[in-house]
Amino acid sequence: METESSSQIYTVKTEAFEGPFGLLLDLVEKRKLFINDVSLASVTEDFLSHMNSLGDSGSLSPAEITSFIQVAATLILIKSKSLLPNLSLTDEEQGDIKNLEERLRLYRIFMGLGGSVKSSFGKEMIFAPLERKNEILVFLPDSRITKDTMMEFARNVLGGMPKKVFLPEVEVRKVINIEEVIDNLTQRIQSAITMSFAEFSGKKSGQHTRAEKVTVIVSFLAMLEMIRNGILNAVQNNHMEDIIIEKIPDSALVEEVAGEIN
Amino acid sequence: MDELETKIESVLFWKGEPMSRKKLATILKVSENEINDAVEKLKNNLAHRGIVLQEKENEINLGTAPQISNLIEELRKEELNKELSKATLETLSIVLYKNGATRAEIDYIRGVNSSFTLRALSVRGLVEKTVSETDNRRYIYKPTFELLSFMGVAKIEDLPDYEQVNNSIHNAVKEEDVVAEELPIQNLEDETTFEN
Amino acid sequence: MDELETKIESVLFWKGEPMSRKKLATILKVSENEINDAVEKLKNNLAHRGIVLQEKENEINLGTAPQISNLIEELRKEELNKELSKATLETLSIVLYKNGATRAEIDYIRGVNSSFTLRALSVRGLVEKTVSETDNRRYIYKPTFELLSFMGVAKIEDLPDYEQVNNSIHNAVKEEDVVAEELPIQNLEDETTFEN
Repeated sequence: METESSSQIYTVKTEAFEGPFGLLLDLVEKRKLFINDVSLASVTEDFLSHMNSLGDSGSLSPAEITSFIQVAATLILIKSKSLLPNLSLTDEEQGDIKNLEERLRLYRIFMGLGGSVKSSFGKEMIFAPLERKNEILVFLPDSRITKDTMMEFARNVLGGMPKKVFLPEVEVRKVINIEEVIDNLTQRIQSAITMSFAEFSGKKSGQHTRAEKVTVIVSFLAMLEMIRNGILNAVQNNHMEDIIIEKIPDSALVEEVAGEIN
Repeated sequence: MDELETKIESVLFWKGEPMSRKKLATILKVSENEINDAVEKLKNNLAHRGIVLQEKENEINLGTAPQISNLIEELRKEELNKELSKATLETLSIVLYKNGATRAEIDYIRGVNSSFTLRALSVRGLVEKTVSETDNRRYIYKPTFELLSFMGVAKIEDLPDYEQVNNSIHNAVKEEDVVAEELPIQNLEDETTFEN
Repeated sequence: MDELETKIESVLFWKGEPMSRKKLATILKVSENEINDAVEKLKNNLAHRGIVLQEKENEINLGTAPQISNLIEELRKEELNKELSKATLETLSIVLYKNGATRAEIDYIRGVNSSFTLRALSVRGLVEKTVSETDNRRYIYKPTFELLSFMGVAKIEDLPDYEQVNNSIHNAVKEEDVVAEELPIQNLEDETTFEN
């Protein structure tokens, strides 16, 4: 339960649950930046290394890892594009980038509203009247209350409760997929470096000398390799852990019971 | 309406049963004379409304206006005789198979708040609310004797598959910690939401 | 106070639970328009009193005035659960300021799976899952009267900055459906899960 003041600075290790947007927004806001591709590119490395340390500490559930990795994949795209403007992105990739920015803006709006909800919640409340006492004692059953229907209802409601299950395969697949994304991007970046070799030497590169630019890209590639390994570690540490998902209740059963009675 | 009058109206409305002027004076930290003056004003203010102020000896109470009594009586009958909803039957099945359950346990198993359905069951004499023997801050909803005899069971254990279903319910409630982990919200002790 | 207004006040007081305008129209044998007019008057009449009229979609309810909150809280025997985790706050602010949202929309904004948070909120009676009016295959999580009561507002529009915020977010969230499939666990679950 959070009792800390809203001014408290985000710390990666202590929060029990903090989604990827919370981390990303915090990194952007610490630098007092607007949300756009430029600012997101500038926080990518920080995001990835935070994510890695979260993964290493084993404090993320598989479902959380997945949501962090989804965001990481998009950030890597943004970063790659910023390093290599001639890197061509698919429509889907461009869509992902646009979406991430939009979602982050929305998330920021609701984070703010969450603060205002917190400050009014339970302060000046409206109370429903207390349960009125039964003046007259009656017993009025219903023909649908029988031994069998009661058993069916009880079994059904139990069947509808969330169950513990193993990490679904699809989660693992998503994680494996990010590995492919990184491998694929690494290749694309490497070939883009060769393609744009001429560009590096030109004046377009601003303050960066060619050597500097190559260094930046090489270190980013190293970072990607590190993330790739980090993700694998996180998955290995976690994927046998239980997570809980909802079972779809067999509501048809209750209807059947009701049908029999009617 | 002045502040004291507003407060009296609020408290009486919330409480729903007669309160002594003395008690009101204590709660509201004013003299009994001040209460008397405010009650007089409130009575006048409520003179032509759907809620009226009733006085009996030293106690006052809010009630429905007498000219509406036929309508209320009709509604009461209708409420008592209408079909029980699926939600209500589901709640009843947990009370039966758990052989007495707190509202928090029922809410947790059903995944929704059960205050209104429990109220509907109480009004019809199907369940009764009792104070827990082990923890007097907790209420337990139990099946009534009339319900058991209506269902033709001499004792609760005679319900079909009682042991198995009862065990599943107990286990489900125990697993609460597991689910609450991500959501530090659930509190089995907490009966507060609608109820008192 | 006219007769219909009086009756509505009486019936709501007696019932002590939310009632739909439609139900009131049936009971009182008048049109829904007449109910609406009378409710408007009743609301004005209650404006500076100890009782407030709450409104939510088609339902209305009576409760104690928010300015008396501390007093009633003291009188209550049980403590209220006012704890809100970060996940809960985020989810509540979405449900409130969007005035109802699907789980996909909530997941989209939060970037994480919200099913457990939503279940816990539903158990606490702060949100309720209802079938969408426009698409009966979709479920919408909506604020309950209980949530409005905790926030101390008579209706959702009374939330701070509601109008302004609601407009700006409606424009921003349009693309949610496109991305919903990206979300973790999303596809494994069915929205019928918490149904009751």
